Amino acid sequence: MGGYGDVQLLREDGKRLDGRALDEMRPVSIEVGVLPAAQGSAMVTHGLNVAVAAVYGPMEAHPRKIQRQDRAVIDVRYNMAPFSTSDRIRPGFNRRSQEISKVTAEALESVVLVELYPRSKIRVEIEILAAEAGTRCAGITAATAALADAGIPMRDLMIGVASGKIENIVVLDLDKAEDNYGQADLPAGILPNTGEIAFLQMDGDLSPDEFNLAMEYNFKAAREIHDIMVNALKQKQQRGEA
Amino acid sequence: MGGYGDVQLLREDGKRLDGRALDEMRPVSIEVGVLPAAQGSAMVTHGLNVAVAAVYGPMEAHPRKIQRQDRAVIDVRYNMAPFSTSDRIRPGFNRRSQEISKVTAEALESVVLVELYPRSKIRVEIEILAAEAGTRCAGITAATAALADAGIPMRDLMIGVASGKIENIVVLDLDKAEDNYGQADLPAGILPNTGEIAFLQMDGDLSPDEFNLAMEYNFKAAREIHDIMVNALKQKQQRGEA
Amino acid sequence: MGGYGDVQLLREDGKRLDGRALDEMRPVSIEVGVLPAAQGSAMVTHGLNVAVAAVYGPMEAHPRKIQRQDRAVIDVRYNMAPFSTSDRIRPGFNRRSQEISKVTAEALESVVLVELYPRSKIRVEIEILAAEAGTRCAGITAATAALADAGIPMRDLMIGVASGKIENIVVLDLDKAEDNYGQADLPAGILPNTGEIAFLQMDGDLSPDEFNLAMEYNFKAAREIHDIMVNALKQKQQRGEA
Amino acid sequence: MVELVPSLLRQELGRLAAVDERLDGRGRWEGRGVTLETNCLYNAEGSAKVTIGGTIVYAGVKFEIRAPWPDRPTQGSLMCGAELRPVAHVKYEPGPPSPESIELGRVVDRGIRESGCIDMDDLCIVPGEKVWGIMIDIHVLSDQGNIFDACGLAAIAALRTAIVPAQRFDVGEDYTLKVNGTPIMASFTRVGGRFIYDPSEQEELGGDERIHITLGDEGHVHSLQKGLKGVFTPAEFAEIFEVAQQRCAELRNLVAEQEGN
Amino acid sequence: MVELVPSLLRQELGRLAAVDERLDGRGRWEGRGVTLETNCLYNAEGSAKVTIGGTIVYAGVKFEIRAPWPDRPTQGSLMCGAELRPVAHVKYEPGPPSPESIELGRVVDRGIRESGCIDMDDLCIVPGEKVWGIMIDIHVLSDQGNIFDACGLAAIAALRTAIVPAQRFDVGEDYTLKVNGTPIMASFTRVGGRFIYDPSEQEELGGDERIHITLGDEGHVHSLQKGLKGVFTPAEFAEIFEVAQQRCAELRNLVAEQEGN
Amino acid sequence: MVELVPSLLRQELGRLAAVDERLDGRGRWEGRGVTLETNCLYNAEGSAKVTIGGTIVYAGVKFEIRAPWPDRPTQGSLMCGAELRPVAHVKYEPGPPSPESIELGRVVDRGIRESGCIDMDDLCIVPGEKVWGIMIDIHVLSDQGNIFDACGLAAIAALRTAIVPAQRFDVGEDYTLKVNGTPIMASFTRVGGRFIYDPSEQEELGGDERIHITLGDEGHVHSLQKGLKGVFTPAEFAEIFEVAQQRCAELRNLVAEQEGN
Repeated sequence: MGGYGDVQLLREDGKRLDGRALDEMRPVSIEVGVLPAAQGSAMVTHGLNVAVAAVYGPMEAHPRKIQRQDRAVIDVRYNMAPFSTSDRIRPGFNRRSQEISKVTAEALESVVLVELYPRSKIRVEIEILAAEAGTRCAGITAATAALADAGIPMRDLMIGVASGKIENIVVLDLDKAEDNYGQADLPAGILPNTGEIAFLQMDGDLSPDEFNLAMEYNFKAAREIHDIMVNALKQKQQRGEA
Repeated sequence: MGGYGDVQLLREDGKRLDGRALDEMRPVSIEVGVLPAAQGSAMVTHGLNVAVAAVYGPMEAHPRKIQRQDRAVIDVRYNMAPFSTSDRIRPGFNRRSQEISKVTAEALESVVLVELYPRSKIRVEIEILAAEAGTRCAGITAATAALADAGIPMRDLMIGVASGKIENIVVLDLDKAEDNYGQADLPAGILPNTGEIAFLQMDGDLSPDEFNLAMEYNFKAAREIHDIMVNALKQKQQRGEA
Repeated sequence: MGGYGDVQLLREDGKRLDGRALDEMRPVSIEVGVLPAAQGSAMVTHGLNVAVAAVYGPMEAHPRKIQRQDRAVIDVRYNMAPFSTSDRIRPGFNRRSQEISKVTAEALESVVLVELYPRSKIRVEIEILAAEAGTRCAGITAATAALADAGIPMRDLMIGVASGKIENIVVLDLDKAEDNYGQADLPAGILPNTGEIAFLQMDGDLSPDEFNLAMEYNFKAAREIHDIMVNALKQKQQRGEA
Repeated sequence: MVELVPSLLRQELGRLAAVDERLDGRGRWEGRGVTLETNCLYNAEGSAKVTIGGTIVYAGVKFEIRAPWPDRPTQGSLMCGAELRPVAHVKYEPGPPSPESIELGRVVDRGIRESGCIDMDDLCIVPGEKVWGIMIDIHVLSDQGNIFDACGLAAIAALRTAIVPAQRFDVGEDYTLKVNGTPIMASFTRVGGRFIYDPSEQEELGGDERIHITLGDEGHVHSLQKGLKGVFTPAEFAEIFEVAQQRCAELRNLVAEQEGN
Repeated sequence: MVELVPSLLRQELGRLAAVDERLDGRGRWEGRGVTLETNCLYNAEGSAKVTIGGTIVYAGVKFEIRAPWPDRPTQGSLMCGAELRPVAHVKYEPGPPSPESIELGRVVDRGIRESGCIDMDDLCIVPGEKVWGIMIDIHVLSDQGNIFDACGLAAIAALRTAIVPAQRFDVGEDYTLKVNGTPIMASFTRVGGRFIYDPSEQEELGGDERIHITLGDEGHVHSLQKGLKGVFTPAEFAEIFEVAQQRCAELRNLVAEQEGN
Repeated sequence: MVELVPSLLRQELGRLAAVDERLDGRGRWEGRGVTLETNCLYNAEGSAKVTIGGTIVYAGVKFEIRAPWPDRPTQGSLMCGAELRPVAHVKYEPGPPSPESIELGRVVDRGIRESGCIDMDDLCIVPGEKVWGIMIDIHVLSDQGNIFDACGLAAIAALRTAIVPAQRFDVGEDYTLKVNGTPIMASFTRVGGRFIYDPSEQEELGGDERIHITLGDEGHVHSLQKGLKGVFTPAEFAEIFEVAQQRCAELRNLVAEQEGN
């Protein structure tokens, strides 16, 4: 978190600069089946973020040494397109992307019924086309929707959401200015139906009480996005039947 | 193509700066069997360019996934030595070399009777020792001569040649100044006996008519170099018999 | 060797700046069994140098192509920690480390009874925690001690030592100033009992006579360090029995 | 196993070619439906999304300020790169850029660069000190055949909508990048022994060599590339060269229409 | 073969968990013995060696002078990296940094950075021209479980002993780096179905997901990370969050004691 | 399979050694024919081609202008690198530099550098601002044994013919680089239990450790390197050291003759 400026992030009416309430998330839309070449795919627009995910597999896992006898492994690549940010990102190796890919894969392995596919691999490709704070969460949501679109069974639909702290107040879903000048960010991968958490990171400064409130906000938002996703999946099914 | 300067490339007598006619190529010499460690080898001097090629194989193709059940694959590495150019070239990865290697390999696969060697690999190593415009063509000629020297059957001897455009006039075989300040370059891999083209690239600006003339020049030069190559191969055979 | 300054490295009493005699080495201490996760390990302090070595194996050698039918291969990685030198070293690929790793591995293969373990691999990891001239020698000594600690049979205990030349005089065991401003450095891997040499490098300027004297010093120091190592191994054994 | 399918596919493609038909019913020189959308990427200074059948490609333009080369003190630069990431097809693997993606990027780059549509002197800010560097990044999201044409179209369409972000870099007011022309690529693949235009995924799988032709506004050729195993004759080239003239003109009209909106 | 052992191990760990026991006899929230030694690396400007059971980690601090970022002319920088080299365990392989070592370094880095214990403005030498860059390198020599906590502890302990080498860089007298606070990491792994503190090598091998919590002096959380396969509930998190408060306070005392010496 | 041949080869080499013979009929300390050609690479500022039997090596010298290191404001630099590319032998594979090629380049580099034949102060253009950097690149085209000696000879011969391209860099007139001495390398391999000079491809395949000795004009040693598996005694070393004196003197004469032409 930056947290170093004297930037004002809350208006006098108690709302945030873009007019949102403290516990209000940015608009989210989801479309599935967007990439004809993939087995499953989704595009998630979360505020100004755009994340696309493609799913391939289950397929044979190789090289052999990555195979697990009792379950599928999930191979995630989170990647930001060079034009997705204000300053161009050089293509290629990147420590941040590697870390996000790793923990996202582990979160998805916790949600997908990987035991159904021993020795196999499921490839999940997350591409960020536009980034404006919150891409790892939009990517998680897109990955879940793409897996559902591919018909891969999951114990719940994992939703990526984040809360944070600005001007010493906990708020839901930081935008870019809030992320740059805020005090904390708590991204999570939430299973709204089971009430569980499969992905968790955090940086900044939160007291135990602030942490609890931020996590409450995350669960609330996850339920909202969950409904949007279910709707998107139904719409595609209806298109298919029509 | 550069094409941005006001550099004069044609003399008042209509000849080029080095005295060549418009459809005249630089001197070319070919020697085969120059590298004792290789199965076949050749050194081509084309103007001031020096290209050396070595051939190894056919050998088992591995890793397995590069194998083709019905034919040999040809693995080409085109490489410019660090001292081959005016400014030293750093050894290692290089996008230009990778592209030339790929399309040269594909051209050679079109000419070598690869169906004779299923599942195998033929390695062709092209090393540029001196570069002065036209190295990819000199490399193709050297590769062909080295393959012939190694006794690998081909449908024809592929010759690398280029024509281009300077001062709005089509000319054969650009030298370095013409390449730097000219308007187009059309390198091709020509099969003079079958009348076919196995390698083609082009950049710059050519009208359809200019293209046709440039390609005519290329076929003409290819026939000339073809004879030089046949001669070089015969000479080695005679040395062997003597 | 630097050798370019007018730096005085010998005192008026004929001793070296740190008070050592010409044929006197820096204090050396050895402790074995220092890393619980390794099969064998050792820490060597040689002057201000600190080298730690870990041994894993013998284990199956793979990929298959590194296997030798008649013996074990020894896989050495010599690495300097980023904080081991005055100017931080960037982690990662490094030509000097690669060369030292290669010749150290070959020296160890000459000493370990590799014929006892066909098709297998022994991993030797050498980590330099503090560097002050002489790290490759301290690393060799640590590797030997770690191999002995792991119970891997050797024809002798190889000791890493170096002599050199300062102010036109041959001296034993250069320290950092002597290395920076001296005229020659002759690091060797000595087998004190068999009287053989398994590791040898040298740079600088030595006449044949100077070379002979420097090598004599190396043998003398190797015998001293050999005794220290035997003692360290005995002490651990006694701890084990106690 | 993997190679059995192409072998049957090749037979079928050969049979269809003999009666002048294609797998999806198209005519030999007929392209699939093309859509073009511009200004579709929030953080890019110019952008385009192109679909050709089930092939989907995005291109985004970014600018940077850099020092010019000493021997060309008034000239900026243009760089075009393509990434064939694993998102686009099950056949693409992670890792350093493959020869395929390097070739793709370089062929698209040459078509745009060599058309002269960007005057490098237009990119000068302070001679000898500061010039603009333009970077076009192409991102293939779904490959169902003929990504070359989709990438070429997305790149030039994105470039033609680019706004130079002078304000953000504190060197004046933003302005529209000047682009003189609309180079367009047309790609042909030998399928069942004859060349066809705009190969589908199946046609690429069971086909042979391909030829990429980039033509400028006046029908001059600016870039050529022959790829994959196979040879062709000058007569064959003459035929596809003529088809390319028509197809490129049509796509150039599509860009103009889109810009008219 | 390789996977049989973990499977038996998992059974045994489940059995023990059911009766609230652990393989090495520890209580559920009990850590192994910890030792801390500082100023133990000759060429580092600050250093620490930490052992937790058979796990051994060194951290060394180095400084460099660099130009500040244009938008933060008075701020220096802090970078923390970890190397999981093959010396530490038979399971680590040579090669470029693995995702595991990248995650390790970044989690430790965030804990220290986000605690605010280094005021980046303190690292200014000449505004807009020269600032200090601090680099903490962590070297794992022996991994017998819970390297995260060992690395976190070594990093902050090394940082707290660092001397800024101003003299060597010709910018004044050496002085002790100002460090405001002692962020401490506590790691929990699900073993046999329940979370435990300070997992041993065996518990990591037969366990599931883990959670890393970094707490500052006042018990605020500065960094969280959930790793590996598994999910947890808010109630489970609340429980380990409270344990973390105690364990971190104890280790913070250990640092203070060591500094008192 | 692959290893059967070396095993038979080793037996044969042992048998020959016992009667003081070699596979190709040479005496124990006899080298193969050596040819040296200089100024043979058009774009290099100095160049040489060396053949030793069927081994062929080129070396090319290039110059660049760079800023000197702050602590040595008047000193230029010399760098020597070797590439063992797949062109040279079926055994060499593509990829990043192998340990073999790194060792080769560094051993040749040390021999030249440590002989002091280049006075780094001679490479100063403007103290503290501009110095020459010399780069010798060695390219092995055909490896039929003893590439070390061929590379060492090509490197020093190329260096001794180098013209400093001052005019091209706009810092004065071109001039011949001053090179004080002709360091020469001699390499020995243990074959059939004894050391021999100038190993052939077969002798390297069936041999053991090797020793590389670089000697300067007065017979002082400037670089040593022992490579591969095997040990040797001081007495053995003394013997090859003496042979090296003779062989190096002969090759030094060859360089002088070539320069006389």
